[in-house]
Amino acid sequence: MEGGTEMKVMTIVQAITDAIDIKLAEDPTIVTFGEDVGVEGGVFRATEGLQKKYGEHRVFDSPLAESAIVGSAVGMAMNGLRPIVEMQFCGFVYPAMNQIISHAARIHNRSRGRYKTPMVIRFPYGGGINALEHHSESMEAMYGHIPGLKVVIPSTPYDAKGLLISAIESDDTIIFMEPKRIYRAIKQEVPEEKYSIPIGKAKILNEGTDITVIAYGAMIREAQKAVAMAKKDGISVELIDLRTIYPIDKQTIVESVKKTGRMVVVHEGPNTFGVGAELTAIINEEAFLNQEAPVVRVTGFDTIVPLPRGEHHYIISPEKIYYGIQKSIKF
Amino acid sequence: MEGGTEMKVMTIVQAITDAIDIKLAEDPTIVTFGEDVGVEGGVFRATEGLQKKYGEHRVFDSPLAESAIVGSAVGMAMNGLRPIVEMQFCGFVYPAMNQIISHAARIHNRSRGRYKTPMVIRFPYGGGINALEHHSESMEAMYGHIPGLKVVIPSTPYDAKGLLISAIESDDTIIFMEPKRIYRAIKQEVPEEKYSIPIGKAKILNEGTDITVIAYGAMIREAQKAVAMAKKDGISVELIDLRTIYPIDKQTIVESVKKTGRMVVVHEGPNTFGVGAELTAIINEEAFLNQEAPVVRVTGFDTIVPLPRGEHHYIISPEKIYYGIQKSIKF
Amino acid sequence: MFKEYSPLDDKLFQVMDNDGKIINPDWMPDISDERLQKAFKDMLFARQADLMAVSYQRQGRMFTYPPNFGQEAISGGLAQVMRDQDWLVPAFRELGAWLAKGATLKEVFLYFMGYEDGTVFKNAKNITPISVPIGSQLIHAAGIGYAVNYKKEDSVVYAIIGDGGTSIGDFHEALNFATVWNAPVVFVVQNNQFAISVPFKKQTRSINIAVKGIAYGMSSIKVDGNDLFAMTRALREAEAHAKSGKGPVLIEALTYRRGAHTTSDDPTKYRTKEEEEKWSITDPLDRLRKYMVAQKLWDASQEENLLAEYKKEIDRQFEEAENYPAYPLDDVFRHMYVDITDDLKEQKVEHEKFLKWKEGLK
Amino acid sequence: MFKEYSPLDDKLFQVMDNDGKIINPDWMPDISDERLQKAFKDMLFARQADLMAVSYQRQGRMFTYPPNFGQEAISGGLAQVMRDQDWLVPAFRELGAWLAKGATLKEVFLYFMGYEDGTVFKNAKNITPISVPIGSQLIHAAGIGYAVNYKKEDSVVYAIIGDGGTSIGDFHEALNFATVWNAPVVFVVQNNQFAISVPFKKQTRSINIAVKGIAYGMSSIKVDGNDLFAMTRALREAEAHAKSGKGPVLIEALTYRRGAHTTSDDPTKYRTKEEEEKWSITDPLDRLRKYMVAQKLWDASQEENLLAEYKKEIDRQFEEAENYPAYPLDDVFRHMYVDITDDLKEQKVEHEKFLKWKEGLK
Ligand SMILES: Cc1ncc(C[n+]2csc(CCOP(=O)(O)OP(=O)(O)O)c2C)c(N)n1
Ligand SMILES: Cc1ncc(C[n+]2csc(CCOP(=O)(O)OP(=O)(O)O)c2C)c(N)n1
Ligand SMILES: [Mg+2]
Ligand SMILES: [Mg+2]
Repeated sequence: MEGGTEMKVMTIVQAITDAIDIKLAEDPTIVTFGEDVGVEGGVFRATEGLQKKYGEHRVFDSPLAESAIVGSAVGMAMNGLRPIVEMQFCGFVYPAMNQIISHAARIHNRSRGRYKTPMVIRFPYGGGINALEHHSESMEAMYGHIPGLKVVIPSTPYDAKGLLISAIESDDTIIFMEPKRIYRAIKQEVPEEKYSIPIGKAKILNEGTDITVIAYGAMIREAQKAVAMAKKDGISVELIDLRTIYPIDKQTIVESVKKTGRMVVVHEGPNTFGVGAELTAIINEEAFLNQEAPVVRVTGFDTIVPLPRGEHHYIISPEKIYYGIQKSIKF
Repeated sequence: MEGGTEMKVMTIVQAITDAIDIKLAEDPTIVTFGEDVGVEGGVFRATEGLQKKYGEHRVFDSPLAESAIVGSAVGMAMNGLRPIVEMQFCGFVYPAMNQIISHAARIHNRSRGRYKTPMVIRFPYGGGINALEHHSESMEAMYGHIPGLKVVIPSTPYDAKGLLISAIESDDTIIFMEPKRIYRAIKQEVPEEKYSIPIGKAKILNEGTDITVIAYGAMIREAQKAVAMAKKDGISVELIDLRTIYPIDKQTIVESVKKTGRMVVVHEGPNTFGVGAELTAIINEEAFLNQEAPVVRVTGFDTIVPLPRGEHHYIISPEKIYYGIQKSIKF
Repeated sequence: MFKEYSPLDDKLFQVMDNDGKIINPDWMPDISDERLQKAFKDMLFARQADLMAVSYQRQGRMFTYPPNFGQEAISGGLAQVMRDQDWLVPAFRELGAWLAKGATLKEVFLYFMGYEDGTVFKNAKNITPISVPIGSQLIHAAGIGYAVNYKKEDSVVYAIIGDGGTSIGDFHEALNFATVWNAPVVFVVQNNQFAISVPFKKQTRSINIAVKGIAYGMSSIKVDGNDLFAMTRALREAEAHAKSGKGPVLIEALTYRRGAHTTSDDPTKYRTKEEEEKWSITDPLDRLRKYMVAQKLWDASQEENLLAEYKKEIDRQFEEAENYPAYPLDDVFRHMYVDITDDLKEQKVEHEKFLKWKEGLK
Repeated sequence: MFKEYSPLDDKLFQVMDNDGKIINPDWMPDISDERLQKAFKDMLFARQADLMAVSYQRQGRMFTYPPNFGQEAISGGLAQVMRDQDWLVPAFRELGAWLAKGATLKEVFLYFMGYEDGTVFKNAKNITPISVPIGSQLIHAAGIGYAVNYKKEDSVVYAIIGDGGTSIGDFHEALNFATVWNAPVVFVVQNNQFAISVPFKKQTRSINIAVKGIAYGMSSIKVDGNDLFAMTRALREAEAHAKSGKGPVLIEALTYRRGAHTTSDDPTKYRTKEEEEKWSITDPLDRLRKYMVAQKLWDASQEENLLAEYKKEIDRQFEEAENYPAYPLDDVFRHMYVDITDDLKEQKVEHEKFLKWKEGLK
């Protein structure tokens, strides 16, 4: 950002509130709703204070019905609004799948561009918060596989604000997945004013020469620890925050792997048919001759995320990422 | 099959009816239902004649509600039945996603094995029949990514019968996807008696030495044409029918690619996060040093399947598969 | 009216009987003679187009088509109330309503010939595309209605669904959201007694569909959907209700799908000729014709000439549709996003490379 | 009873008033003194366990817990009707019902401490695991009920849901399937007036929840859910109805969630102390105690001793749960399938390799 901009220390969840706040103030066609979004300000407080500020017509509670929340947003969008809807958890989006796949992702194509669906479907995802069943899922690959959607995941307060503003301003349907494990764990100076970060662009967090590590969301923090471990052992890691799951920023990734020759992908969701598979395919297609080792996937198991007492088995530790790095280096 | 077995010429859809018929006759805990499944015998006639034979309690129409069809099957399974449910098209499964992901795939794990869900969710998938929107989808990768499901796709009448019998006899929840484009296009001699084909095993349809082509469902027929084209040009293709999308038969695939050094994956569904990506990742992990060229993905676009007049752009021709083979060979 | 015809009593709101006699003059809607003549002609045209669509399909000139035969008075009623600023949120069996809203027959043909272009309805204001996933469009109607209130527009949203569609969760959620939001939506259930092969009595044990409104505190009524006057009057009352801020209305329009579900369906598998004949007596066009002839508003002897004219026009539009330009490759990609992705651009380029290569093969 | 208390009149079925006086003796259920004493004790125990669960959680000894405080008479009523062969299909706020069905408190604690083992309820017959996705379990109940009919079993299925849950599509589909199938299911809606922070009046415009049964032709009734006698009687009538092949029943049990939604919720954000106090007068245990003391069936002075005993027992079970063995890695994998996949076996082996390597790091 330019010098002179006022900065404020924010958590990810505050950055999200701030992005929605700025856009609500600026654009009267924006509304936001979902279960507990109004009076309560969301179960994670992502819309805290917004109903008071903008009124019940713009920030409101809906009945408990995910299909109707997404589907009515589609209708609102067709009639000129720009809705932001909250699903309470990644594991509770499924009742809305038909509206997401069959309509939110398709109305623009079906109507050959006559109708747009400028809407954001945002929800917390991922494990590590000692939650009940269905509260720890990471289904980004599923959304990435659905034609017509774009899927965004921030990993810092700065990115959360900039990416969410882009998502809200996008005329496409955006799935915006928020790493709830680090909703409040990271604090960062974030510009108070409006700014945006382009959707579809990854970010190199750490330049390196020996190996590329790709992660996103809550896994960035774990990957950074692994990078530090590797550094101690003299391994120079290029760490990339994917930021957008679809469309994937192939260029940044491929260039990096062309340089390093090695890649580790880290994600919380299930391994098979996961994001790691697609990234491997991209590297295989675009940087095959540069690959010095197979891509290593450090991912969730093909299992349900266990309840809290078993979750440590599932969750990805910095050590496990470093193990993946070693595996690649030693190949 | 052993000699002496009575054989009958069947289409895929007849083989499916036959499998259900045999199991209904044999096991009184089996029921089958869904929209138009009873009197009508299904819109594709997969349950034709079965209501007359087994009565309305075992073969019946349900109200129009996919979530309830799948969810009530989960309940029936918990109370000792073995339901087979039909979803009318792959594009109409979405209202049932929550019941599939949150329950059918999970009850066994959630109850630590106390309850099983021995049920089959079967539906036609794929394009090429000049259908309306939502009638041409291929979402196998999405189901494969969901922990707790197994996903099976037959490509011939023989396999359809043997795999469906295995699916019905399995104590797990099976997603059984039927290539409707070739429901009636292929006729084959099929044993009249009961037999089963193991879930999770791919089949080598054609041995070859230069390149491995992996396909399934309706794409097998197209791939076979491509294999013939390649043969003319002196390329020896090993053609593998994947048969099961999850769990993937890694062994057969990896062994083949270790031999041929090259792989082309063919599927109708969207490319990104599709089955091709996972197969590439497997090869990259398990046969990296044998890979002589990047894996080539010959797949659907990341688009909605166009309406009939545009579908020829989308659909995969033998030529396109052969183009993929060439691309790999010439790498 | 919603009090007089409480769905709890399972009374059917009718104005005209099967012989075209006005049996309920108190509720006769006010329609001018010209308007009525136009309504009849439009229904006649829609029926003719529908019959011809089925025969085009039989000739292999169209892929699949869902007949409207016997259900024309529902669309006919909608035509009486829909204004430009009102929304029509259809399913897929609303030929007359599409045309009334400004869609062209050519577009409808294009759609069922396999072009997305056919569901853009580009000259029709405020109409959503044909919606195939059963029930899902009703929720859009609730959202559109929310936006109507939000923007303080003077619009009513007409959302259409079939009897089978009342079983799916989205029906419930849509009606609930619409009432909670006081959205100006008129839900019209075309109860044509079948969901493909499944008869209405297998869908639900409720005494009728209109009573389902009670679950949402919604005003609702069961109407003879083959009676243009009853449909018109009920829709007008519903319109007034919705516009006055009293919230949505549910109209069950009782009718009968005289044709097949679609051209790929064979109803003889699941219903009897007797049943079909029984219902043919209630045919909406026949009834209206009887009324109009009796009122000297219609001269049945002219009908043949008119039909000949219609046939020509329908053929003309069909042929125009048949001569529609080929579906360009670009159309597969370009509408997927407002802001198209590099991924899609690459996939298109790669496909074009293949096409070039394929050319070389020959 | 379903006629006398038609939900259309929005009459609340009560037997006992807030002072423990029987105001509706005609409908007083037949319960022996011993049974009643046991019922009261069980409710007392459940409440004590519930309060202690909240405090264990505050001490950081449990992850999250959904309080039942104020809703005990609903589970108490279920305890009067559920037999071994009957099914209980719960959501997640049915402590008393779980215990009545044969679950142990230790198991419940285990679940909310983060062990799937806690929802196996291995000594409870015919109980489904705790179900978190709102509304989805009701459909299982319909399916279980279908199987009951199919196998000609003598079982009733009791399915539980909250007021918020009545908004989701699965509620609608479940009630519809159950009636169409004539399944012996008793649906009990715990209308505790809140779905987390959202008050019931924002969920729907229907006059009450019980009327929603009309949409399915289902017998239904609105019951004072804080009145053990009313709940018991309504459940018995529903049981008889379901068993006699007349199909399912919908019971709206009006109550109030006196505690927080879960231990991570703060109700002061969205409701007033006054409202809470108003509802405290209807507390199900207080009312029952008053009745029993008046009938000389209960000596309130003993209660303290009893509670002390209960506290010990609850602590004991909690400590047992706290000493539960560690969650083995194998448990993450082994229940995923009956027939486990090679893929999962490999993932486990690979993870074990990593663990060994990690050991070596230190
Ligand atoms: C969610 C969903 N499930 C299944 C289908 C397949 N299908 C198309 S039309 C139809 C029956 C619809 O019946 P009804 O709602 O009565 O409308 P009608 O066809 O009679 O106009 C079905 C099951 C679908 N389109 N969408
Ligand atoms: C499908 C779904 N959406 C959202 C949630 C998150 N959630 C958990 S409890 C709850 C409120 C439930 O309210 P109600 O049905 O009244 O039951 P109560 O908690 O009052 O017992 C919500 C929204 C969920 N579990 N499932
Ligand atoms: Mg119908
Ligand atoms: Mg509640």
